[in-house]
Amino acid sequence: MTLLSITDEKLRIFVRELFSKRVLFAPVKRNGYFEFSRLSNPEDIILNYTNTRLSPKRLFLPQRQLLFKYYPKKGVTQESEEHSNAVLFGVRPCDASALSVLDSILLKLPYKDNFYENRRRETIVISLSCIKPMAECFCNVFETGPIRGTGEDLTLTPVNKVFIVEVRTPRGMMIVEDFGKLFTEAGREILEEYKILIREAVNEMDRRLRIDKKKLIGLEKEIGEEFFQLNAQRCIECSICSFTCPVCYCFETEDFLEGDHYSRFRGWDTCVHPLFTKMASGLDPRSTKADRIYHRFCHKLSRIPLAFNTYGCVGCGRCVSLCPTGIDIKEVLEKWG
Amino acid sequence: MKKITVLLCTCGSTLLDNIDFNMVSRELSRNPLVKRIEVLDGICKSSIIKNLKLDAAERIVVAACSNRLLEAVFKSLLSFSNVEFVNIREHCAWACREREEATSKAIRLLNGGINKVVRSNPPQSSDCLGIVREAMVVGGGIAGVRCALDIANAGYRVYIIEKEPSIGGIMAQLDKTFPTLDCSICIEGPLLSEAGRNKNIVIIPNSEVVSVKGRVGDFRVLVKLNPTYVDPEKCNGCGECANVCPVYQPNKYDVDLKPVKAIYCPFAQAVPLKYVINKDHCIECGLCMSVCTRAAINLEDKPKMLELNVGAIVVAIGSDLFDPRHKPEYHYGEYDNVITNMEFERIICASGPTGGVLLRRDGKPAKRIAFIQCVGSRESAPGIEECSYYCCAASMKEARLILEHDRDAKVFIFYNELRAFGKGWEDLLYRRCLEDGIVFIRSRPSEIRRSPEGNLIVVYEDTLTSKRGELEVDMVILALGFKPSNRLAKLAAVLGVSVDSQGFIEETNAKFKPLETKVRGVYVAGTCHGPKDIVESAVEGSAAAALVISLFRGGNVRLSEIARILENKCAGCGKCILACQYDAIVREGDKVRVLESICNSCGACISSCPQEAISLGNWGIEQLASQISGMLSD
Amino acid sequence: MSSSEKELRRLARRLLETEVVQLVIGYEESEVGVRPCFIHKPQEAERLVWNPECRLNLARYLRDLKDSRVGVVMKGCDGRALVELIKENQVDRRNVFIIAVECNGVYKPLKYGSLRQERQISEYCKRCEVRLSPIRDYVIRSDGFAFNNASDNDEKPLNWLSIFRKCLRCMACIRSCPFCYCTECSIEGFKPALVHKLVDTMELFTFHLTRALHIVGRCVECGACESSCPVEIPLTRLYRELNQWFKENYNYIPGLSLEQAPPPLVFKERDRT
Amino acid sequence: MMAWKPKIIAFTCWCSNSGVDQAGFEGFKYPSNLVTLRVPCSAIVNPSLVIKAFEEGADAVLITACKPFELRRIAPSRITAARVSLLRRLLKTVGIEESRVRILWISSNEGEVFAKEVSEIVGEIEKLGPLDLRRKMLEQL
Repeated sequence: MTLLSITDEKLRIFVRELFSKRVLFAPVKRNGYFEFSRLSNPEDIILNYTNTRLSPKRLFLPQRQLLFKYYPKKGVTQESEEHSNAVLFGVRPCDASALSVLDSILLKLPYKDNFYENRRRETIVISLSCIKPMAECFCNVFETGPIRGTGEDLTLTPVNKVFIVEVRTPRGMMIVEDFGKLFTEAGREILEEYKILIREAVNEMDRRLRIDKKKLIGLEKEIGEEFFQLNAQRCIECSICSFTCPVCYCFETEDFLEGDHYSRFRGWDTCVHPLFTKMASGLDPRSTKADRIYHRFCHKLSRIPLAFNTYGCVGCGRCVSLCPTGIDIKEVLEKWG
Repeated sequence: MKKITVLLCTCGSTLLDNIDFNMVSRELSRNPLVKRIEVLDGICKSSIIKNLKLDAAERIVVAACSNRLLEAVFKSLLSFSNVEFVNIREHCAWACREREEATSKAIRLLNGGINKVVRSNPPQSSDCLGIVREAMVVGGGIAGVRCALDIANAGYRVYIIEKEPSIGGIMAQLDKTFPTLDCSICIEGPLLSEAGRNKNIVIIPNSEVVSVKGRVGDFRVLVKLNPTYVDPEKCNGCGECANVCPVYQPNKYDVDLKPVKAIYCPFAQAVPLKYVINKDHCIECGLCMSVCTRAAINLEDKPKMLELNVGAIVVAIGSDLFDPRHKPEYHYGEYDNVITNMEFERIICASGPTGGVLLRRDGKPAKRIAFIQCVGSRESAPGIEECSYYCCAASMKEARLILEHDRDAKVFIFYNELRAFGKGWEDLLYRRCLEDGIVFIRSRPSEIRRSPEGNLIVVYEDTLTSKRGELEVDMVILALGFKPSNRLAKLAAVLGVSVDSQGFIEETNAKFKPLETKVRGVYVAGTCHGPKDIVESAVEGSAAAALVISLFRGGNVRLSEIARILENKCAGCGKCILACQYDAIVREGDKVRVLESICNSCGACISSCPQEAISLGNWGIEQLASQISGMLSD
Repeated sequence: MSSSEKELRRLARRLLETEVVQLVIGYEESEVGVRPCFIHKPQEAERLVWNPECRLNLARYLRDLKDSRVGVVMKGCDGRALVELIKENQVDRRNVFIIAVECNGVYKPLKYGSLRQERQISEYCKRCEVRLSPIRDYVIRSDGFAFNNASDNDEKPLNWLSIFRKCLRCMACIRSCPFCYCTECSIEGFKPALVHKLVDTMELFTFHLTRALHIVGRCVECGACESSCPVEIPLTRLYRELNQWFKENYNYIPGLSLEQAPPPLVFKERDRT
Repeated sequence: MMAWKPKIIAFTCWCSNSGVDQAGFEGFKYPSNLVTLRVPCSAIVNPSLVIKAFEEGADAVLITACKPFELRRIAPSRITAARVSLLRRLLKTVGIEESRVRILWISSNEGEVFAKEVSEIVGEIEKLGPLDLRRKMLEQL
């Protein structure tokens, strides 16, 4: 596929155009951090950001979501949410890949998640390559970066004041055709520079951590391993790792009586919370902290690959950096990979 | 699914003008939990409730008048189902100016009630605790004996715990009682023997309470039986042993004025009439053993422990009299002829050491006698601040006794305020004293001196005339006030009851719960509750008995509204202990425990617990938060 | 390696060798920064470090280790928290060997995607006046680092309500707090009375205010909650306000002495109005 | 559009609840936007419940209790007084007017006092305006 390019100024125009036609989610700066936010002004957009502290998963799987309402007299009503055409602009390749991981899990028949699907279908994802990856990242392990991920429709890579545009899906193609006059075919010089850049970024990442991820399947057999006991001692069972993870999708439902009807909501939950698997009888199949930590790693690195043929981790490094007690998934990768 | 019945009362149609009941019903019927709404005309009519055919498991919201009135109407429902009362009359219909306002307020109140009753837990049968229908009375003075007899006559077993060898207390030591001047032991003696005879009364003399565990209805009391060296089962009170005993000792009953043998019976009317040995004076010669035909004497006797299981406890251990040695200006113990009123009672008594003649220690008859009132009362240290209650009347009685024995005697009473407030006191005591020529001097004498002849000189200032004076008399009698004994403080600690600033046992409420203590099931009577006379002590004894009987008759103790610790939750942080104003929560191991008899159900603990590890009926966060959200929903 | 670090390792080694303790809790260096570590064997004592990255309050771990003898590295605030925990019957003083290290403040954590990359001392450390644990069995003086502790007093009032909205309710503040040892947290949503399991924006108000009320008069402002928080809610500032109220009314500062009992929260004559 | 009226919740302890009864009984009128929630003793009112009430949309919370300075020795409402003081400080810190939490000392015979005080309090809250917690929470930083 041919690569296109777009200049800095024209990219600005592109963003403005998108903003006028669609709901635009893009990184903005707020209180010393970046976050994805629905833009109210296209000039707020930040393109040289590192990464957002919280993953963009919340745009597709909100922390609290209404599933249906039940009227004792009328029965169940499912109020379909209105989703206008949206664009998630400037997401990092790892987070974009997380969406494709979620796609493989949540859109797999027969248990398809309609709410996720609706939002996902209506949202075009445009990613922005990481040419200067952060220290915590290890996206190379799962081939989810640093230049291109797996879940985006368009990939933008900044090379010297222009952006190389790679069209990844037919939907991406559509966008490019819509704004055809802004994009030009990338020149040879730029492409050379682009190649060098890709190589350097990949090499840089490979120097940090390089493992054979196929071997991670073996984690399935390592329950009770001392490594998890040691980490469990340290773990304080907050759920920062799963709440900030772009992939973690576990949920909990709760019913509320609201006036004349009941509403069922769904919201985030996490396997590191001690009550997650506790049953009404008092039995808890994962009763110790070590069990829960093991489960989280094993689920991401071994069980999801076995069931869905993709990895449950994209190497964004949020859990590594935000964990108050320094529990490090990279240690698991090194030990078993 | 929890279904709710809402009963709306129009209060005999009077509320129809204030509240739009149709609107209220319509609003409430939107709630899927509400199964049935009934608009009733006067819910307080018993026929209406009967016709409703309410299910025992139902949750009911009653919207009518104040819960204080409704709870009486719904007595039968309260016991087995979840009922929530919503006040739409006083709090709503009668308090709002406009009909619309009242209607919307009623809906809000009702939504709160519905939300609360959804979350309520029905009372459990395990909330009721059984009662041991036996009582313990600590102290066998007039208050204790009166109390024990009244409980026993109602058909319940009573244990009297008495520290002395015989019951009777102070009253047994008195010569005459005021205001009628009749013989004290002649009135009390029959009462004591009645107690001894009563099959429901178990008198345990020479004993003391060591520890008390448990709660109202089920106290476990450990009693220590001090050795008397005579087996009470075998002793028949023949007195042969005392006849041969070679050792004399002062008798406490006679205020140490008249000696008895080391093996003795405290007084002739003692109950039980058994001999005891005072080991402090016994020389263990064994003569008594040799004459006792029933082999009742065992000089190797040891203390024994006894465990009693009782449902209620009455504290009636009395008080001590003030020790006049603490007032050195009166030289008691130093000057022979300064005596206490208790010593006087024994001296003037016909069976006393002098056979009823008022003699001085030097053998001369006392002709001029002075009484000093308020010794150890109505002052701060060393005495107590309260009035001794009895000593005005007692000294007037004693003055009259002196004159009855000797018409020529001259009696002076140094008083502060003369308090002749009781029935017959004014007439039978005060007026007759004036008629008999007894001289009342308003003064608290500053000193007693001794004249060279051995007479006493009372130095005083008459506060009516502001004149100083000195009065020479043969004898001074000190009218002593009450002082709580050390035993009282110890017993209060064992029972967990509180004492007031003077050291007497504190009642729950001075006005309407005067004999109930902080600990439920523990009552107080007599002078350990505060200074009082015989009549008042007997009244309190009977009154305490009534409380015990009503507890025993009342069926089971309901604990549904008492704070309970959920042990699997409690982390033992102790915040509840800090919050409890009644000291009803104690630490036990790494958890805490509620003393059920002390808990007042205020709920300060449940709101101080960070994790709701304490519950109190249906007043938890769950219920109240739910009620709040109902009240605020639109 | 600083000399205090050397002393710390030597001490930990000796404690384990002589079996004075079965376990030493301290901090170790790792690829992801300084983190708590649990040393069981004397030879592992070499892992211990001491620097301004040693952030988490280790008193938090002690209540889980009630029955073993533990040596623990404690900063001033950790020690204060331990004092309160002992008073609340959660830790047995006899089971703890306190290695008190002099603390000059810790750095703010550098978190994922943070714009700021220079090291900064934490706000709560600037306010701290207790650099050495009030109870201790061994004192290690600091030598290596010291920084300008001038506090910047121009603390602007915060818009707390919109700050609370950021909260993910991940429970990290509660889980890192030494005082949150309830067997069942009342604001966890397991038994939804105050807050529900699913996060609702309005309930975050109740969540944070209730938590503040639960730890007032115990909080030692160690900042464990604040530094763990993924969205950096300055919780310590909120708790400090309440502690201030406690101090004004009851003259009680948590964690300064084992003898001073926490005062009961009762009426004062001047609250009449 | 209907004029805004504050929503007020009053926790009334057993004794002061009778006072509120008396106010109605004797016909003293007071604004209807106050609803009463009966509790056995004011000390049972967990401060979190007051906060919950604000979250659920109350504009003010009132606690009526027995006078702690009148009882002889033991008065759990002493705790209530301290808690209200603490709550007020907390609310002030997070930017809510502290006068939205009130404590009223009401004996069971003070119906008139209750009606009068409540009218005053409602007036003050009306002057303060709605609490509107939701808007404040959703406000951008």
